[in-house]
Amino acid sequence: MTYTDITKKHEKKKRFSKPREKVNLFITKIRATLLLIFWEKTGLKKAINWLKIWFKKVLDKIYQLYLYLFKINSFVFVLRILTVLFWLAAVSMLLLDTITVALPIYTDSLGTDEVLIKALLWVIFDLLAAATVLYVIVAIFVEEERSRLPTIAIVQIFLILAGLLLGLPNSEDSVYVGFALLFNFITIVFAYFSFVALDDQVKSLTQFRKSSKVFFRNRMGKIGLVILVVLVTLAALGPSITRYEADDMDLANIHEGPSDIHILGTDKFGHDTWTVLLDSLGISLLVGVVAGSLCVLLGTTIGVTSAYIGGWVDTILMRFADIVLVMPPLPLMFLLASLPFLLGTIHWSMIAIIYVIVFWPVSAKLIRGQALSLKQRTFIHSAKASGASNRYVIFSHLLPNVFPLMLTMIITSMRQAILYEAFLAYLGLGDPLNNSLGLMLQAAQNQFALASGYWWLIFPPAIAIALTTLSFAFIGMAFDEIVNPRLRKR
Amino acid sequence: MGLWKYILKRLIFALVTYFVAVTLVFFIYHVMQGDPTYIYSGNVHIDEDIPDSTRERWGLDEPLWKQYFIFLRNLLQGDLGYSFFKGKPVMEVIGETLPWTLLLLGSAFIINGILGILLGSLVAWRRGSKVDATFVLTYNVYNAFPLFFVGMLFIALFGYYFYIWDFPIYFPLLGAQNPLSYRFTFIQQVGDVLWHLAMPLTVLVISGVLGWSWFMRGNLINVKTEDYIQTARAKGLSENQILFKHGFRNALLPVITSIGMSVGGLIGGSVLIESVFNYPGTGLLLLNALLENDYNLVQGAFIIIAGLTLLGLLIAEILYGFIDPRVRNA
Amino acid sequence: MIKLNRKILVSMTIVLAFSMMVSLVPTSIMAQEPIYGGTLYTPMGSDIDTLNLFTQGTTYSSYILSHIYDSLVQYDVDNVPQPVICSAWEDDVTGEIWTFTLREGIVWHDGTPFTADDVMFTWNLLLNDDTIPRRSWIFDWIDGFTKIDETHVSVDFSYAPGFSDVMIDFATQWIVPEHIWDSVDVLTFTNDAAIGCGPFKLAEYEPAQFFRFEAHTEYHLDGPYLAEKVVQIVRETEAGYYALSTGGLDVLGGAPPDLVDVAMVDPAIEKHEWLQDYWMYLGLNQRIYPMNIKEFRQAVLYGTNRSEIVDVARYGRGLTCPASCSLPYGDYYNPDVKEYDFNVALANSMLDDLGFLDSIGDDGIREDANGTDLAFEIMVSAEAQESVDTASLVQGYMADIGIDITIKPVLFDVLWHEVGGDGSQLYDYEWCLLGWVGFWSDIHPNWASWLFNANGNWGGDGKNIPGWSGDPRADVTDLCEQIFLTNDEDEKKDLLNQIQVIVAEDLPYLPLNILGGVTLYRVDEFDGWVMGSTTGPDNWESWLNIQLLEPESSPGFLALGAFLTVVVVVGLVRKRRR
Amino acid sequence: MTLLEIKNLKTYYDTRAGVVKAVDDVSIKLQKGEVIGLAGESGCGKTTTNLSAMRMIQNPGKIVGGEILFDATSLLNGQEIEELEELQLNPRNILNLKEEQMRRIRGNQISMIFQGAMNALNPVHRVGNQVHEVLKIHEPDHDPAEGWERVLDIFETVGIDSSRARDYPHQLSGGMKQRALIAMALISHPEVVIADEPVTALDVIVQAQVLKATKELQKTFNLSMIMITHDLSVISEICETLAIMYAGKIVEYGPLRNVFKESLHPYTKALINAFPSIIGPKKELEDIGGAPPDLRNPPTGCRFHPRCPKVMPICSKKVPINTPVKDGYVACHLYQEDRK
Repeated sequence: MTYTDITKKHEKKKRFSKPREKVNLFITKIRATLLLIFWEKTGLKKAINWLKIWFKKVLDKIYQLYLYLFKINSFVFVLRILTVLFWLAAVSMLLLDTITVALPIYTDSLGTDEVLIKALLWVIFDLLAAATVLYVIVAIFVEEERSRLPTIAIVQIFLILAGLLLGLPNSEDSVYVGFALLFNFITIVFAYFSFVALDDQVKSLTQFRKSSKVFFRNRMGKIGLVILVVLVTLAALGPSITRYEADDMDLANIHEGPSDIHILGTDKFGHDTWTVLLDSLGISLLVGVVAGSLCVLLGTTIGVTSAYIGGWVDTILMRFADIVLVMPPLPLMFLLASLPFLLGTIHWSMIAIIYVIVFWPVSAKLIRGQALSLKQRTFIHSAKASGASNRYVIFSHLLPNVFPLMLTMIITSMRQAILYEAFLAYLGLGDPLNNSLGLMLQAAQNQFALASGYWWLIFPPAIAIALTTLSFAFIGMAFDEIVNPRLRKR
Repeated sequence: MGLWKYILKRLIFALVTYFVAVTLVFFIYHVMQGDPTYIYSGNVHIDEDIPDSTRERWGLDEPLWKQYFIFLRNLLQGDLGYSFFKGKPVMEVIGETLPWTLLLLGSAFIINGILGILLGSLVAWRRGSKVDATFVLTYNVYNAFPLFFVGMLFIALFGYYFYIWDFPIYFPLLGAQNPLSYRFTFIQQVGDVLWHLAMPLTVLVISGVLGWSWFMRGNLINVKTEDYIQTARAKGLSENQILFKHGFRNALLPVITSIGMSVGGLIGGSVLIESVFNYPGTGLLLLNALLENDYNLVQGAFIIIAGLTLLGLLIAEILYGFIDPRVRNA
Repeated sequence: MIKLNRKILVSMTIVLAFSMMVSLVPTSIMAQEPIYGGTLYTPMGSDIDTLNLFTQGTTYSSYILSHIYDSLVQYDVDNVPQPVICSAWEDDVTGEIWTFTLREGIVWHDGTPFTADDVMFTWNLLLNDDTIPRRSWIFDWIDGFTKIDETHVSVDFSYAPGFSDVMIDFATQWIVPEHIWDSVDVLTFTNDAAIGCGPFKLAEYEPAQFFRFEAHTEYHLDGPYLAEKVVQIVRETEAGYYALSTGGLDVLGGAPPDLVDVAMVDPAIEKHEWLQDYWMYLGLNQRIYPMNIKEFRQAVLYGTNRSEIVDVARYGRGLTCPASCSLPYGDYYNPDVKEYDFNVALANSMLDDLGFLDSIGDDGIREDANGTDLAFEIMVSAEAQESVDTASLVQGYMADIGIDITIKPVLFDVLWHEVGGDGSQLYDYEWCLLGWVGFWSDIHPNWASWLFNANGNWGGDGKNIPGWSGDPRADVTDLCEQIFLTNDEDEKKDLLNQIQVIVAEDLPYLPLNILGGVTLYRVDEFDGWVMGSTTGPDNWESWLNIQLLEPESSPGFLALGAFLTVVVVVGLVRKRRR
Repeated sequence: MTLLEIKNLKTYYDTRAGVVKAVDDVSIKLQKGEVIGLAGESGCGKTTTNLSAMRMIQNPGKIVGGEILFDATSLLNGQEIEELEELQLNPRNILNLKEEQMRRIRGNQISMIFQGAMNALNPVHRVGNQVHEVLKIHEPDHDPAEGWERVLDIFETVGIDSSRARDYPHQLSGGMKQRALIAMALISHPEVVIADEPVTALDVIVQAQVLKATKELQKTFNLSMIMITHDLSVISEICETLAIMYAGKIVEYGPLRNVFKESLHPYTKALINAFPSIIGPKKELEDIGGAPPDLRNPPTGCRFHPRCPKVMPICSKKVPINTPVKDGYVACHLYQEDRK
């Protein structure tokens, strides 16, 4: 803006007011000069303008949000609220982890440099992950960022997993990060629809209606989601809604049936089954979520790389996948689980890692197939033709399109991981320190629950496993219908 | 001939895969800190020098690559090494258990295949009906429970409580044979083996049949929307003719590819089932060998099991070549 | 479908009624004459490794082989040696030459008569081939054997061994037939068709399923009265329990108390409780400060509620183990050693006295003289749930006396390697939870030597898991050597008493509990079970003694079935004719 | 002679989101030897009309009204006709036939050439066998060897080398597959052939070849055809009569030349303007603007009125009736008023 512009502006104003005298004009000119000096040159105006624009934008967003929340049906409303709530929960878990666990380890660290560095990395990863989660919450309201959700979500999961794996030496503490991961995952499912929904504000509602209705019209998908949310909430609230700690022993009441004191009875240590169940549920869900998402993430990375690069890289990767694929999974898993160098200590995360080693080829092959067919599509060609870099094509075109399939696979994978954890625990290769549903079943078996009639030891964990896997299966089926329209009932 | 070339290609690929898998297993087992002679060291009354002499005797002092070539040479001669724990060649130990596993797996495999495909076609063709809804629910609920838990329930219910409740029929609890079956006639012996097979097989087969039909159902639903089904309808074919002449074979193609994979899963299931039902198969042997640190036996059992899986895969691929003309020229 | 002829119906009813009457009449009231016949079903937890008695290494194999093979002498349920193949033994004045008189009329399972040459063959084999894993240490101290005549053999020791040494380590060696073993490579022979002279012949072996034995009808002692014995391999005790209640097994061990209570409702099932020569200990690595302080170890033991460990982690089976690491019964037990009754106050004050106070921070964890927290990692075998349970109980007790414990469950292999049990000399652990099995502290005076002697194998510096050192250890080693040199039982006892006092005071191991067992057995079919304080009903003596309560009848239902078939066939034929 | 007459056909899809009126009150008359072109944007109900004519509408679609008259009585035996007459149903209305009776007509008297030759052939059967299958169904008693000869014949006729009959679909080129489909439709000498965008997926050269072949065949066999396409150039090549559909209704119907040269309905004009003409004078291409309506709640009155350049107040209120013009009709208020 120049001097003349300002004066002109004032002159324009004049036209609408009474005619002014020359003095006034002079004063105006002086004011304009001053303004130019103090207002424009100092950048104050720029700042205020910027603030103004932002304020306007925020108002606009709030208005849009309002429109959006109340115009779209109530179900989406609940969905949005849940998304934000879960993400906030995830962020607070991460921050909690940083503040109460990772930071103290770093600051109090009397140990080796290794521990120090690990703790520091842990803090960094936690904070980074928290930052991305916050970023996503902001991104919900910022239009340009929406299309990047898949990328952001993947980065997020990677960061949280990194934090989790680094936190392993202090396994009990890093449960926070695990829960953050769990919440995060659920919210991605929610957000997948929410984002489409937000886009619909701009376009028509068709796309959103399509996916979300396909999902929610499916009664099973709805039931699955409800069960899962209930289970996760129970697991997360675990210790605070029970009267006992998981390792509390009520030695006066051993092998008692359900009663007022112990609503699901006790085992041979007087552990309260209900408490142990909630505790186990958490670990089992964590194994499922960590193993499932890690497995599919690895599979996606390899699959997309393989499909995108092609040539001998593709051949080698896929031949290797084939080799892993022909090994029978369960025997291979306990082969790996029994390798002492890998498992000085058996920890549930190790089981997750073994699961990933054994099952990545499944997702890699599927994702590769999808990516290959996408690669042939015109929009990839046109993006390339218009000079997009490989990175851009992969992150902006390939990944978002692979994303729904990925989600389906993650869900299937999680379901399978929970079952495999139970298998390994049953065969005596589980994590003996952390309660898991599989371990509970194995312990029940050790206490001859079926023969002695201690049904409360064996049925709750079995039903819990069933409910968990069932909910994953239902959600997976609903997602399947989105990915594969031919499965839909018309 | 495209077909023969295809089969040859598959065969070579299977062999290469097997070779790599075997090599992997060998090295996994030889870089770990385990030493086969450990199995003697838990014993108070054994002389100190024994592990050394054993080590010498079985060439465990040789460098790893040399051991590897010895291993390969022996493998080509069908020799999987020597089980230190059992004091017998690994081949012989596995040979004792393999028939039972083959019996369990083989019958499960055949029943799964036939029943699964039929049931899958039925429910897919009656999509949306009550049969279909029941099927979807049954599939999901049954497979939501861990297999071993179902096995435990079966044992408790059909083996024990049925007896307690004075039911006319209850199933045997242990092993694959009655210890006194030597007194029986041949027919009775066969009956005895089948009677012992019934419960483990049922648990395995229910899950297998449901899984296969689930897969078949999905494929058939996909195929049903293909254009050539429409074409067939326009030709005037009846729904049943369409199903069997056009839908079935196309839906079967992916199912056949998954046969190989399903063998792997089946073996995993059979390990659990063998363990729950005390069934004397190779899976149980592998598990016990792992717990007893009988490394050569573990290696051998795994090589055999992986071989079975690969064989299943190979058969599936060859079958695929026969059914789908497209792969022959691809 | 089939109309039964009235005549047939009537005759059938008569036959049925008659057969029922017959079956109701008790055939005999426990006659003097033993009743022969019957099949005994016993369980076994896992398959055996091999039937080669010289290379086998598991208790399962020993159990199976003990059906087939006999030794000169067998320890009975009261741990008294009883003659089996031999009828008598005697030593000369020097105590170096022992002569055994063999029974006559012993026959191998394949019909070949048993001779003194078989005994000589077995002994010489063990004497000359020192690569045999199952070779007893005592063969290193033997000069030679002499066959005096067909019924007398003697052995010439290079020193005068104690009675228990000869009996346990020498005379209980199984004797193998020369005509089978002289032509085979002892180390690789699989011995699939094992021929022995024991009470049972191996009739059938189905791997991972069962063993079937037939009675050795020409057995040289009384019995066995059984016709057959089946050893069923039962991996899951739960399945075993089902089998026991449905009559598929006659004996079952390893059931927890509640299941025992459930089972005892059945009048056909009885229980027997016994103890094992197997004790668990807390190994504190004494190579590391502060575990090398005696008072610290004592405080830890005082602070551990060992009876609760027995009650909770071990289902109330077994006993707390004396601090002297010996079984609290038998000839060599010294009851007058220091006892460590659970006493948190004492443990706390002992730690206070040591100067281990919670001075830094108020976290409830004591610090040692260097200001380091008393925080230790306890390594435990992940495979054994009871061990993990025990460790978590210990964790709780230690928290009460200001010691922070983390549990590190690892595979047994790794554990054994890390603590140096396999001779790795790593000793890379702080605390560990392990057990010792089979030192025979109730019957063998050398038990202490095996366990504590610094020059020996298990107590020696090659393994020495807890890293025990110092004067007490030297003293104990001296005492052990003395036991070895003396032949006077009283003196041995006295020396062992001294050792136990020292051990209980210095605590190389912190013994927790002795394992025990409960065995359920059926009493509706067999009678004459023999069992003792350390054995359940499924033992060698029982096998020879038990007999059927009433004679076996040919299965009536078969006859009935045949009869019915005839009726049906006749009926059908007649119908067709009409 | 009228071979096939579709009268006031109504086919609705009953979806959860509402009833989709895919075909609403459509009438077509097909004479012997006539080729009718059916044109319109995608999703306007062309395919549904023809699937209805073959009674191949899948769930949740349903023919809710109208008649489809086709003389199939030669395929019915006397008893069946009597049964229909007893029920006072017109045996010529194929909507009254049972499914089993209908199957005798499909592929035999009315056959269909599908779009997307890529997928319309079953990949696991030989092409010849798939063609032969039609004969096997409709002439169960025929001699297989003779039938196979006929298959080879028809292959030669449609322009495929008869040696390719033993090939699998993936071994044929796109054009050949389309020809094979045509062969499949023609082998039983049907009276009516419905071609559903037969050349859409092919490249221009092959398109021309296939069209030429189709035209020749039509001439040789004196076929009556209904040709569905959204490509007007295809229609101009082969058809004599043209029907323009919009949103489930026929908006203009008449001889090809009339509709092309003197199109009356604004939609037809727009549609023709949206097509470039290679031979004709260069002209500005016009975009119709807007999108086809949602058929669950179509616009009131004339369904084209929201996009119509010549919209009048009445258009949104009253459904235009078919106004007869030269040899055809048009459904537009513009011309109704003129007549008044």
